[in-house]
Amino acid sequence: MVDKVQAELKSAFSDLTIHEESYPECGYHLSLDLAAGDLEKAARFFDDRRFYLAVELCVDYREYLEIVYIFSIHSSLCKVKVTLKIDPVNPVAPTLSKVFDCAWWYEREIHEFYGVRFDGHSDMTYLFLHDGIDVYPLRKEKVLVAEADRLELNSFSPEQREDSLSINMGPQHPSTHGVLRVVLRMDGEYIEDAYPVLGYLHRMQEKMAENRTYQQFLPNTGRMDYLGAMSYNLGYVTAVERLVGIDVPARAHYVRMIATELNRIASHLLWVGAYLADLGGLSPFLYAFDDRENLLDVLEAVTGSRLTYCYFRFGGLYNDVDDAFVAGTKAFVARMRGRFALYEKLVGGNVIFINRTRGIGVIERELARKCAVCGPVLRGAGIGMDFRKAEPYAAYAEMNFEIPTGRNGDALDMYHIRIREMETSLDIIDQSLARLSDGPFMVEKPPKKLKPRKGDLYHTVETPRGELGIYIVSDESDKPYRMKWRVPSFSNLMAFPELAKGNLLSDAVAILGSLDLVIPEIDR
Amino acid sequence: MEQILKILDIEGVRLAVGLLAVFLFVVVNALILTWAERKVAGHMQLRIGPKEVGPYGLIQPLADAMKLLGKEIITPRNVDKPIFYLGPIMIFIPVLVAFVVIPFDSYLQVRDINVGILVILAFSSFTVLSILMAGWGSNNKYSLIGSIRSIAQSVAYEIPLLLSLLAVIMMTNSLSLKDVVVAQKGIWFIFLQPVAFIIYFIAAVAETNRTPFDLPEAESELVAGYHTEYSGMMFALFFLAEYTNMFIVSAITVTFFLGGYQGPFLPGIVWFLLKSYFLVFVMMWFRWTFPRVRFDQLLNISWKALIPLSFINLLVTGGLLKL
Amino acid sequence: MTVTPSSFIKGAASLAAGMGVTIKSFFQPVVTSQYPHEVLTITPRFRGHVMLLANPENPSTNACISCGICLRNCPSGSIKLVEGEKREGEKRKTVTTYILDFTTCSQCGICVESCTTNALGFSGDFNCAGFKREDFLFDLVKEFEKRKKVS
Amino acid sequence: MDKVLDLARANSLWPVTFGLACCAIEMMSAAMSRFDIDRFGAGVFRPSPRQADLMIVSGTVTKKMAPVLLTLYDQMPSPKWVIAMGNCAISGGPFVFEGQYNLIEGVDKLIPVDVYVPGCPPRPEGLLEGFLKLEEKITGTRRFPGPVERW
Amino acid sequence: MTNLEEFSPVALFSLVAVLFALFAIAVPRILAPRTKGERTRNTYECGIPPFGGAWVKYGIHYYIYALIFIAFDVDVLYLFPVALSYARGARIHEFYALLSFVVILALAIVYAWGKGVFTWKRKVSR
Amino acid sequence: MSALLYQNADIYLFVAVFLLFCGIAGLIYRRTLIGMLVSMELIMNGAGLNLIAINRFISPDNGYGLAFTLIIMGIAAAESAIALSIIIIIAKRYRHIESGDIKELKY
Amino acid sequence: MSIGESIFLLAIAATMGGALTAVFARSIVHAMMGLITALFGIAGLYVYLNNTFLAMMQILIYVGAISILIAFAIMLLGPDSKKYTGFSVPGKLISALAVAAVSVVMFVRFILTNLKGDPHAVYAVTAKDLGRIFTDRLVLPFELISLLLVVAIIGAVMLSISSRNSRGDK
Ligand code: SF4
Ligand code: SF4
Ligand code: SF4
Repeated sequence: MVDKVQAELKSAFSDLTIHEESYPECGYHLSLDLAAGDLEKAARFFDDRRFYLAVELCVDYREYLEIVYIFSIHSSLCKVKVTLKIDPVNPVAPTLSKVFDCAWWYEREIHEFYGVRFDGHSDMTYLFLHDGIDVYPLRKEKVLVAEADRLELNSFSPEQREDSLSINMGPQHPSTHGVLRVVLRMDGEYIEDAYPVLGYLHRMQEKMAENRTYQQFLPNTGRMDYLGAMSYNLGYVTAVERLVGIDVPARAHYVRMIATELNRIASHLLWVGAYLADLGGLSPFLYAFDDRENLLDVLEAVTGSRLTYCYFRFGGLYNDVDDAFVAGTKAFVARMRGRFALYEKLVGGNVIFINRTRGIGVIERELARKCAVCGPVLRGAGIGMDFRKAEPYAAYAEMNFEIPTGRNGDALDMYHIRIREMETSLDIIDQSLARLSDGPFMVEKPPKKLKPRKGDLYHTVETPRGELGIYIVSDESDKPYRMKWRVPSFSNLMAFPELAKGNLLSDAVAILGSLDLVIPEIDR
Repeated sequence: MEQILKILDIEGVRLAVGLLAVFLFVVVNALILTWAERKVAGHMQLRIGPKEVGPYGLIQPLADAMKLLGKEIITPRNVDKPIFYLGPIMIFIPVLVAFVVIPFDSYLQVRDINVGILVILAFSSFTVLSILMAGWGSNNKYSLIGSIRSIAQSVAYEIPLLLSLLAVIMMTNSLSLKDVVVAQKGIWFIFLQPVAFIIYFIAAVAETNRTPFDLPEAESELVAGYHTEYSGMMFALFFLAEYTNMFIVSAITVTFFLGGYQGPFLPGIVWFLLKSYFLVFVMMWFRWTFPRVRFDQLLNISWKALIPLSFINLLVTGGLLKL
Repeated sequence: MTVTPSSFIKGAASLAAGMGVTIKSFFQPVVTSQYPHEVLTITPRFRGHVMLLANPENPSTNACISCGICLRNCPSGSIKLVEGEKREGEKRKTVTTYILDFTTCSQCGICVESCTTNALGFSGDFNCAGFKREDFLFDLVKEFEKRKKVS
Repeated sequence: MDKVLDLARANSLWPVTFGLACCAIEMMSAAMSRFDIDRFGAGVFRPSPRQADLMIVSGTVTKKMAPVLLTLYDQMPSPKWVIAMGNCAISGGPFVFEGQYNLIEGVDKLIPVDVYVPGCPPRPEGLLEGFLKLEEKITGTRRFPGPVERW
Repeated sequence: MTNLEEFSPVALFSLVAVLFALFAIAVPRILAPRTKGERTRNTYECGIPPFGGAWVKYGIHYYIYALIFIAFDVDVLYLFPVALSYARGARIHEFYALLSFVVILALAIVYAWGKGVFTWKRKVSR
Repeated sequence: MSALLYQNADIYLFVAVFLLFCGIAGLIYRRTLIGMLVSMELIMNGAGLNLIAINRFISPDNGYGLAFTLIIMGIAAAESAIALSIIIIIAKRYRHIESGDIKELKY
Repeated sequence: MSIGESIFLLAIAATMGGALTAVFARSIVHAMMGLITALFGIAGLYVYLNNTFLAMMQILIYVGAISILIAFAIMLLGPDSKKYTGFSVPGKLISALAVAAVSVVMFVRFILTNLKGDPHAVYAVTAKDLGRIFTDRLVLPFELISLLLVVAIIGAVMLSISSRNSRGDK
């Protein structure tokens, strides 16, 4: 695949140098540096070959700003990094939002954080930031927002049309799970348009990353996606280990996987409960929480916290697991396997539930690709993409598990996929437990200070919500030069307006719920 | 006993006593039901529910009521004041009036009006009205949509409700609740009219806006539905009405289908309350089991299934009676 | 939405199954742990706020030498001040004030890990609550002394 | 009269459904089977602030969120209380750093806070303890056994 | 007993209901403290300053449902007397009258059903 | 036993007439079609009240008055359903519901 | 004055006051509320006319159904579609005066001419008799009403659906 793409790229762009990169070191296979004029052509090139735009981001190298596009593909492993250098004083770049839907969002984000204007972008207002900000926060030097721009940037205020009603859902709304705000333009009970407003929980994580050492940033990862904190921890430590080149002992790998999968189950359990609560059934919520509570007991006994774990360390674990943990995990696995029947009775088989979710929020493959939808939502659309399989990290390569996929891509499928994913997680836990042998849980000399090589890395892991990409630029200091988090909820959210259009208000809740959004992850 | 009954027959006294009793009953019933709801919910969800406030948490509803009494009532700026205030006031009328005709026992009935059931049904349209007022008066989008939904819902379920009762009335030839009970001396109507019973009960659950038909106050979409803007006691009035309505529809079900106050051994009132509270429990049980149906489904269940079914039931009853 | 009799019956059965589940739980014992009356066993690894550990050799003192490594490593700057003095007859400094602002701590454990003398540990304080923000500006040395007295 | 009212208020604290970040999950946990906040009569989460007595600020308050929070607080009818749950709500928690541009460093800068529950996140017991503290504040006496004095 | 006496409790109870409600609304005015926030009396809108009034035009679907409802509610008006005088075993013509009445009415539902009033089409533009 | 206030036919008839004239005034005064419909309902109800009053006082053992009042109710319902639908059509088409402006409909 | 009479006067007051509100209220919603009050008052009068069945039906149909329909129509169209332009204050006064004057005239006329009815006659027609009337003697009107309703509803639905669809198109 990589060679084919390379060859085709060569023939399409004759005067281009394409670097072949070492995938284990950089996390991508090819990189090419484009001129602004070629960008759209390149995007169409990738679009034609069914690539999706995994992330679009910006790095401020002081002399120039670099916009980085990572293209990836569902059917195989081939990642291409495309870069575009632009002038820092008057940064303008062409937009890709016409080719890839998700670019529309990323470009807004880059715009507010770096001040890059995108030619042809339809809506250059603030997405995350609040009105009172007068600098571009992620620029290395202090760049003031021009007065004229600030007017334009001023945050969203919904227009009022005569014959339609705009309903505001959130930030304090029982069904948005946190502080998401969605403005729905209604025609009666039908949604004409949905417009998410983000940033109510923007906690400056990417800015903080540049201010803290690699170690110091570790606790923050657990707070981005508090439901899948382990996955984030794992993603971060594996990324940095890959950047620095640390080999982790086997035992640590297995424990990491057990913990991560347990956490994944906890996250899915919470989703099942919360989703049912959205649909009006409260009891499953409490049953799910009961299961989750049992699980947390196991995790807490070894990590010491219940939610925002900070358990993994570069090179291993914070502390070792004991036999009680193994026994507890085994007990939990046994219990959990017995509980699926209950959920099936109470939820999965319930006519009301089935009728509310069947055919609602159908994700089509094309939409999934254009919005770079990921995780269970993507698999619901029938694309069996899972980074634990596609690009194994930790010791997932040794594990034998299947990837559940859906057929219709509707909310009902999402439910079944998440339930079946819990079962796969249980399988993985079983296998890891079987392989768990004595040995060190930490590399011999834990690194005191990390000073990775100069360069960049794009590392992907599978969190409960999907594809988490971490893009780190290192300048050989002990602090990351730039760290960008490509978060799964954000790209899943991008599909929401499309999904909601033309549906009923009640469906909006069902759809929003089925995407399983975690807001601090989106807002970072 | 004789004496008491005799005194009770003096009109004024009977009325006054009835009023007092009903009033107390409404208040106590609502308090008990809120407590029971939380307890039932608790135990169905493997937890305890109110416990620390009074023995078994029994004082809990009282504390809630006291608190609400001492809670500020906010009148938002843009409301339509008269309508905003009338909403919660009106909702209380049908609640109290319904108790005029409900026969708790052969002698425990405030007044056996000969169009009894019609009084309840007619006055229950005030509930709809006050919801409309609440939704409209609040000048709030969630309230408005909630109230529109609520009305569409009551409207949809009123017909199967009426038609299923009609089938029973065809058999009793009387609108008086007492006559209906007496007619069930031999056999309860639930056995003669099982379809009507099911239709009625579903419709009743829907009329009282309980899960799975609690769309008007669907938290996850509309915050708190039509009473989003109401605070303190005004909100409590809606709450009170909701819980009392729960009892009322159960009581009517009991009267029409479950033989009313009739039953062996125990005094009539005990039977009546037992049966009614059992139905109330079933309604709570529904609530803590099912998710909510979607709005179009909600309307269509009524229009596509219940109404045709109740028509057929009516005709079948009519035909059988002529045999 | 087409309703056939068989699907109707199946639907009704599914509702009944759901009701079966809830009624069964209704009669099951509750799983609640009634907090102020009974307290769950908190795992020894539980991360409460940071505290000074007793010196294993000399339990009446703590092992902190007020080197300040933890202070520098803490990502949230929760450790405000570590001061020590050199006491007579001791090789290293002894800590006199150790101020932790628990309200910014993220309970990450980096300070515990980085301490070279293993002087820090997590307390099992899982139920702090207070009326003032300043309540959580702990002086760990004082706290250590107090704890010593209690035990 | 006031005494009775206060007693009633203390035992019927209805929180507004208002979750901000990670701590909101622990707030939910506190309402779930294991901890069951409903035991104290505080389990009625009201989606509309108009019907609530208590706001649990559970998580980070950003500058974009601040006006929303203020509005919600204003829209609650008196008497009303606020619990700041989690370090973020108390002081900005782990997200305070030099040059931060989007954080309110403590909700008490915006609205009066009655009880602080520190932790990141606090255990549900912590929140329960916060509730008890709040009851104590309202009625003036503590009804329940206090937390075990650890130091 | 005349109708009037029969209905006196209804009137009385309504009155008491209204009085009670008024009382319940009046008491907190005395007991409760007041909030004086500048946003206190704003319309609630998830914490956002309200935009656009609520008194705007809203969906037609419900309206059609209400229309059909009218027909069926009114028919009850006629069915009640008939049901009241419905004799057991005799007067077979009553059944035919009822039958034709109901069948004719049912046409309304059949028509509405056929016209797709009861289907809420998702407007999918994609 | 002297006739009580409510056993006096006049008073009902007066109310009926009052309703009729209110309705007429409304038809003149109201500029919106819905307002006019509301006035129509008033007139209808006046008629019903009239019928029943006459029925009760003139021929108390005859049920036809009652029957016809019921039929009036039915007709009123049907009428308002149709009328409202028409109003809605008009409103949709002309984007307003002021009666004065629908002159075009006349032709 | 007995309690019965005072309640009677209350009902009349409700009817007349409601009617006035229905006609003269500024906002159409208030007018609707006025209408409902008037209808409710009439129901009360029906009770005084010894016709409880009709009274209840009046509430059920008018308050519970027709007013709801009107309310929906109002919501569909938007309540405050433009302010009234036609009538000035004098115009209002004149129409009010006209109503008052005619009412007074009529009232006086009624008081002068005595209707020949017997005030103490017991009105004995019950709903049961009504059923007999419908099934025995007025069968045709009975069926026709059903037909009328169906036709009316079909017509109304047809109209509304066409407008719904035209809305969907745009
Ligand atoms: S606790 Fe440890 S790291 Fe911190 S000052 Fe004391 S000895 Fe140094
Ligand atoms: S636990 Fe982490 S945040 Fe807390 S004081 Fe230690 S290093 Fe700082
Ligand atoms: S205090 Fe900690 S757990 Fe709570 S919101 Fe803040 S970061 Fe999350």
